[in-house]
Amino acid sequence: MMPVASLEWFLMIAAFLFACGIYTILTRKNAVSVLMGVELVLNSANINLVAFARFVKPAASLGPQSVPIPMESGAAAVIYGAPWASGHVFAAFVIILAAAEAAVALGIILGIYRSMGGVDVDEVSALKG
Amino acid sequence: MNHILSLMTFVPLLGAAIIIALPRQKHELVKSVAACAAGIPLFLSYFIWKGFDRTTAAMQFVERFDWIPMFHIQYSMGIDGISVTMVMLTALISFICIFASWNIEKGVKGYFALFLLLETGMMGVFCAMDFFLFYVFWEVMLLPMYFLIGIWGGPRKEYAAIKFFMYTLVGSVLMLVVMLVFYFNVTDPATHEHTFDLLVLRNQDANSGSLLVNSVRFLCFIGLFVGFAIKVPMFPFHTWLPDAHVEAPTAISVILAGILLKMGTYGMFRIAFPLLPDIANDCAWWIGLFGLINIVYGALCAMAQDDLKKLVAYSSISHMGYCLLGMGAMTTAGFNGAMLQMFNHGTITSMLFLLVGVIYERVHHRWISRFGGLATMVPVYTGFVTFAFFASLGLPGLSGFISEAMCFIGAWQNGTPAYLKLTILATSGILLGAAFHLWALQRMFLGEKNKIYTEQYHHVTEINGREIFCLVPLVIVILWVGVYPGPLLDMMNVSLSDLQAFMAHYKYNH
Amino acid sequence: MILTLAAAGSSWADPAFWVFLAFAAMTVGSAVLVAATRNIVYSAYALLLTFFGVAGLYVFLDADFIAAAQVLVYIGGILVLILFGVMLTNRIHDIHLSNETTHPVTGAIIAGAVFLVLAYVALRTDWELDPRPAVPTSQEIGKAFMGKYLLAFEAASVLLLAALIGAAYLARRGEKE
Amino acid sequence: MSEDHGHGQGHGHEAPAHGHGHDDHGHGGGEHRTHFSPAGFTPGLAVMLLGIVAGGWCFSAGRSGHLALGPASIDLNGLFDAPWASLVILCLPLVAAFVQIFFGRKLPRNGDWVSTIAVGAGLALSLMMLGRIIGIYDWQFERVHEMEWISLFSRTFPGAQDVVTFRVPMGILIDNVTVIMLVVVTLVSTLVHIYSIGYMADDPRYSRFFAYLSIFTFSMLGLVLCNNVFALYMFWELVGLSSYLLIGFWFEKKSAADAQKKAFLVNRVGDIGMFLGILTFFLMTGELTYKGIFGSVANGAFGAQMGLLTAAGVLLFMGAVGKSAQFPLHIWLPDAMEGPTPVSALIHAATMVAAGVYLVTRMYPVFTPNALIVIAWFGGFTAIFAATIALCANDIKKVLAYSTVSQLGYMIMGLGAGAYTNGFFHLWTHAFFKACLFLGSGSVIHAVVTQDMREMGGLRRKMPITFWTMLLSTLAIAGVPFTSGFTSKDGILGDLLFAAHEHPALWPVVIFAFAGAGLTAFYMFRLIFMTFTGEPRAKEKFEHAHESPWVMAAPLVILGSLAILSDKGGWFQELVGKPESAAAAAIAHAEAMKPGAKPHAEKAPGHEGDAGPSHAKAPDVGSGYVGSLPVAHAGANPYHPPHSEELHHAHSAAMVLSILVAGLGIGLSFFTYQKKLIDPAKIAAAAAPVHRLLLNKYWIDEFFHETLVKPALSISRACSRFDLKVVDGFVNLWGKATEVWSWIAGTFDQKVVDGAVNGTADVVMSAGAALSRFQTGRLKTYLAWAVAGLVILTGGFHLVTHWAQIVEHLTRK
Repeated sequence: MMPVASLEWFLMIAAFLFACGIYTILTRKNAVSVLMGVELVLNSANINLVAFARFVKPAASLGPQSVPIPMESGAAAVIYGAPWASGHVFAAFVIILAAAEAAVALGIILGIYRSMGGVDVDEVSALKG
Repeated sequence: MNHILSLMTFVPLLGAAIIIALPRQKHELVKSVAACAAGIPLFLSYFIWKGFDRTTAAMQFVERFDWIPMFHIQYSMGIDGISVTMVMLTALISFICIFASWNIEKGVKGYFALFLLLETGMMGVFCAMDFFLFYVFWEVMLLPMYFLIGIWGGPRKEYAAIKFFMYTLVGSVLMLVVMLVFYFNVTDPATHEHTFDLLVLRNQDANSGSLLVNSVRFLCFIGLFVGFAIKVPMFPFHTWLPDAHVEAPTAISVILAGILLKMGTYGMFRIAFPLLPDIANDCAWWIGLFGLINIVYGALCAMAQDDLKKLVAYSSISHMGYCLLGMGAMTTAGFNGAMLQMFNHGTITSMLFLLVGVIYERVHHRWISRFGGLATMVPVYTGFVTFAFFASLGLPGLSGFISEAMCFIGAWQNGTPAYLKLTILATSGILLGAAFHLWALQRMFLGEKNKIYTEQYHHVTEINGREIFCLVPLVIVILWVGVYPGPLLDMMNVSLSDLQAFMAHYKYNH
Repeated sequence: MILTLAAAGSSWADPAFWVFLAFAAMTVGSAVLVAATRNIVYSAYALLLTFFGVAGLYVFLDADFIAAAQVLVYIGGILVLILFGVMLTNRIHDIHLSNETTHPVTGAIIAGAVFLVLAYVALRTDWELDPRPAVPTSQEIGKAFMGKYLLAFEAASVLLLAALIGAAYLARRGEKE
Repeated sequence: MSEDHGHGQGHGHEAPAHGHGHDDHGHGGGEHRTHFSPAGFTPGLAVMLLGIVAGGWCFSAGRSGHLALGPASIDLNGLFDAPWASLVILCLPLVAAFVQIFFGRKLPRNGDWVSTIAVGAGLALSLMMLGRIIGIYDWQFERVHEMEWISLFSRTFPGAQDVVTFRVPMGILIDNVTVIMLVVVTLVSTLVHIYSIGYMADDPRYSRFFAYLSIFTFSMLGLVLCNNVFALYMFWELVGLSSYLLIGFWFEKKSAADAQKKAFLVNRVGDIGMFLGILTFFLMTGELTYKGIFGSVANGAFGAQMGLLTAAGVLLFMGAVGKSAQFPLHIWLPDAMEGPTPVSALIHAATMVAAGVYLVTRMYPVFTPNALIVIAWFGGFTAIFAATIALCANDIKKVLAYSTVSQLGYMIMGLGAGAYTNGFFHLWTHAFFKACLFLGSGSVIHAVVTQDMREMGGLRRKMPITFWTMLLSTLAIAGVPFTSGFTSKDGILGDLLFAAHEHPALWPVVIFAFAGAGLTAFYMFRLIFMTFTGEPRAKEKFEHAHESPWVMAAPLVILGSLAILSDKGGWFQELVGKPESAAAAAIAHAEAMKPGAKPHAEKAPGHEGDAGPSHAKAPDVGSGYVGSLPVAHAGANPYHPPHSEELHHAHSAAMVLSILVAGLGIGLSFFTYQKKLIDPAKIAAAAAPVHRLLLNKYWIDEFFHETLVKPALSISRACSRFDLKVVDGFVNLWGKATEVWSWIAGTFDQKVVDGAVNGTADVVMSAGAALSRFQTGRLKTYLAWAVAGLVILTGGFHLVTHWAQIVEHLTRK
């Protein structure tokens, strides 16, 4: 059945989320809120990916480039996903990475917190050139 | 005696070499060697006077052997009617100048060595028959002149020396360019190669390539003419002369006026006219016009000068104007007049400068307005100066008049109405010349003694023996040419009439 | 721009559309809250709402697997981590737990500019729409993971492992290096 | 039988009783004044008589044609057939000058006797020649001796036969005119030499004076003897030189120095005109000798250009205007009085100024009728003009100077009007009485040491000889009958009347002539009355005055007697005849060439009249100058033409008129100055402006000074400044330009090229520094710039691709 809202809606929402994320990162002094901003940005990216997977004609088929998987039947059976599936795959990857990234980021933040007593982003400028 | 020209040219060089070897303190020895080195060419010039064949226009005393075969450059020396008087004049004036510079103290060795080098350069220029050799000697002459003015000169000597050097250098650069144009566009009919030999460059059907294009020929002529006009000096290019004369020591300004000014007109006779006769004929009127400007402008400027040497410098500009007028007329009388005027101007102006030197050595200034009433104190000196001034203003019976009159007659014989107008205007030069000479004579010698500058009169002493020794030969020559110019004219007449015929031949067919 | 958006909407009469609008509003509103609130804890909770909103949108996009993953990973995992981060880095006595902002104006400008650019791109490009029927996506995703993106899949697993070890190492207490 | 008084040294062989008046205590170095006592019959008088006898003897020897030297008798024809005699006359003064200049001081009596003897010998020879030509009594007598001086040839094409293009023959022409001029020059010169012995006795540069006199005599003789125009010009200027030297003899005086310069320059102006005339003749005829020019002009060398021939003639006459001080160029003669009086007497009265007249006489054939009229006009106007100025001049020498200018005007006017013989005769007579007047005035000045007539008066008693001789001369110049002046002036006036008969244009000239004669009589007698008669105005000068010594008085006596006797015998008119006019022949040629030429040729003034010779004097063509062959050939005596009535009538009328006018002049002068009936001051006051005009000499000097001298000086200063500023300026500018250019090149090289190298380093450094500011270490800034970059890129890209629509979009609103 036809989706409820057209592609533009989703893209506009994603764009707004992205903007809020950017705003959060730029204006927040606390490292954690920066992290939140990052999460918002990632989410907006995901929306786009999925929205495109859903509405837009996929350019390339997941055809021959994929790796043939040897089946017991001796004949390499080649599994292809649906061409639009790449969008979802990407979204999935983004989610996986977000998780990993959040973990590491918080580790770092805690390290900073412990060493500097605070997590003000501006003070953390040891790498200044 | 077939190497007489080379001898005359290179004996002074040998003398210069000996002088350099002499110890520094022995001034007397240096001077005597210099005197001998300059005396020998004078002695040899007697043989030239004797041996010169006055009936042919061909080159005489010719010496010719290869110098740079690759470029077909030959060391060819020779003289004909045009250059014989100049060679003798150079020998005479140089010999006199050695004695005129007897009381030079600063750097005596350097002075005389450079002086003899200069004489070699001058002699070489007059004897060279090869364009390249002519150019080499032209440059050889230029260098010592720069140092002589630059080191032994007056207060503004550097400025004057550089100005002189720059002017002449520009001229020689132009000449160099034209020389190359001729070298590459003229094929010697005999050897079918390029050549620098003036006699070959002279015959017009040996020309080829760009030399046939009229505009190129015109540019070449302008290049040569300007190069030589700077030396004449002609009106727009003359400003180096007064400075060079004022700053040069006496003997050097005598050489400068006596001989170097003749290089310009000699160059025109020897190179500019024969090599490009048709263009020369076209520009004849212009040469005459510049001659007129020189005469009138020189005389007017002389009238306004307060420095005696500058006055004489401007008067020589006026005299060389007569040469140009005579040459522009393209007639035999005009050519002979111009040539004789060069010789006479040489002797008269040398005498004038020597006399200026005499008073300068005693009083160390040359301001005419500061003098006055010298006649009563130094009558003999006044006699010489009056003689020289009257010779310079062209009094008949002295040489100045003969050449001026012949220049006028030559210009008058030209006959074209345009040239007649020039000549009529040029006669005013006689009056202006008389005016400034007599006025200067009066301000310096006649009237009462100067009231303001009285202390100078203690130093004013009568002219001494050495100076008279320098002046007497000139007086004799001036009187002899004035009264009976026959022998001198016979020497130059054949070649000049041959040149005139050559020019007339190419007057109408390009 | 708004007009095209409205026109794109299939029909205002459809109740589902209104639900969609609600979810959209919730997402947008909470996103603004995350950015604007001064208190970090409030922004954390607003983040929670945003994630839920996004999950809803995924549903509207018939991306069931991703919606599920969103709820599990983002809300369950990442948000919890963030809350821990917030709690650990702010001493209780910081009553005001203020989270000052620096240069709010430049930030707003840049954000606005970005939004405009993205919106502009979104609206002006004519996407090649392909009205596909909505199908359950997990099988396709699984085939894609095992097919074309096998290498990426394995790399992701290695990455997670590394992250795990790193986070643990970073957060250890006690001996100072 | 006319006997001519000649004074001077016998021809060489006599005992050298030199220098008349040589008294016993000779003055060695001439330092102290010599005292000559005029007492009674002194040796001086004896020597004078001896001199006169010697002169007479030379003259008669010349007439008889052989010189009786004891047994041997020399045939005097040789005087003319060979050039040696005339060369001796010419070169003796030159040798004397040479000796004088170099050994003057060492000789006894400072060598004054050397030059005097030289000139005296010249005089003796001239007298012999005079006697000889009177013996021959042929008016066409002529001898030419020539040599090649300069000859240039040109070849039509290289190697061709040479064609002579410019040939200056130098030679001697002796004919009656020459001999007469020789006598005039040598006689006056000798007398002036003797006179100067006394006059210049105490001058420190005594010997130099005689040297200059000798130089002058040499050049004047050369001028008279030469046979070609080129040599004429040369001696012309040499005469100018010697006048320059003599005028400025006392050069300590600034006025003398100015006068000498002025004289030379004004002469030179005239000489330029003459030189152009010579060139024109040379151009058209290719000849320089007189005979050559006359021949080719007669043969139509000028073709149809009669205007050019007239112009050439007038140009030639310019030389005469300059030298003989005619109207515009007369300004130098009054100033020339700065020179010693003997100089004025010799040069500015008798000889040099006569050179102009000699030139017109010699070149008479080439003057076309128009040229002659111009000449007549010049002469006439000068005569009256100078006479008016002389009226109120108070300096005795100035009066005489202006009277000379006026008398020269007479001669020129006479020649111009066709009175060829009488014009030249006036020169002859004028030379003597004007020299006598000048020498007289010299002795007056010598006596009263002032030149201002107002301080003289009553000198008659003190200086009888001077008075009587000057009176005789004044009678002659005034034109009183039985004096030489009368004959010559009356002759001119007669011919003038006759010429005016045919040429109405000449009438004003006639009026000028007669008025001039009257004025001359008036001011000359004014001079006599003011100086000699009446009461002495300056007492102490009068006491001091005394008669001048014999050495000065003797020449006065001789000249005074000549003033009376020199015209007697009519031998002059016999010897000097008007030559055939080459110009008339040229006109005939021109007429013939013109299509449909009228047969009747235009007549030269007084040409057809019997004054001139009736038949042509055949000018031989071209070949005349071969070697030294005599070319003379006897012809009928020209002067006694068949008596035409009009000529006779004109002469008698002229005689009456001239006597009347002279009498009137003398009478008026007598009543104003002697009898003091008319007070000159009152008249002067009445005609104040005219008086002032005459006193200031018509302001001509000032006029020339303002219009010529001052502008010339200012132009020359302007030229010199122009030369320094502009031409030099340009060169220095060029020098400066190269200097600046080299500085620019230097700095450019240093700054830019080096700069480029250092520059890159600096740029990188500064860029680095600038960029480092970006790495604030803060994440936010990195993100912000990244996003900003995104926005700018997409915005820029969009702008570029949709530029047209945007513009259109914007403009549409």
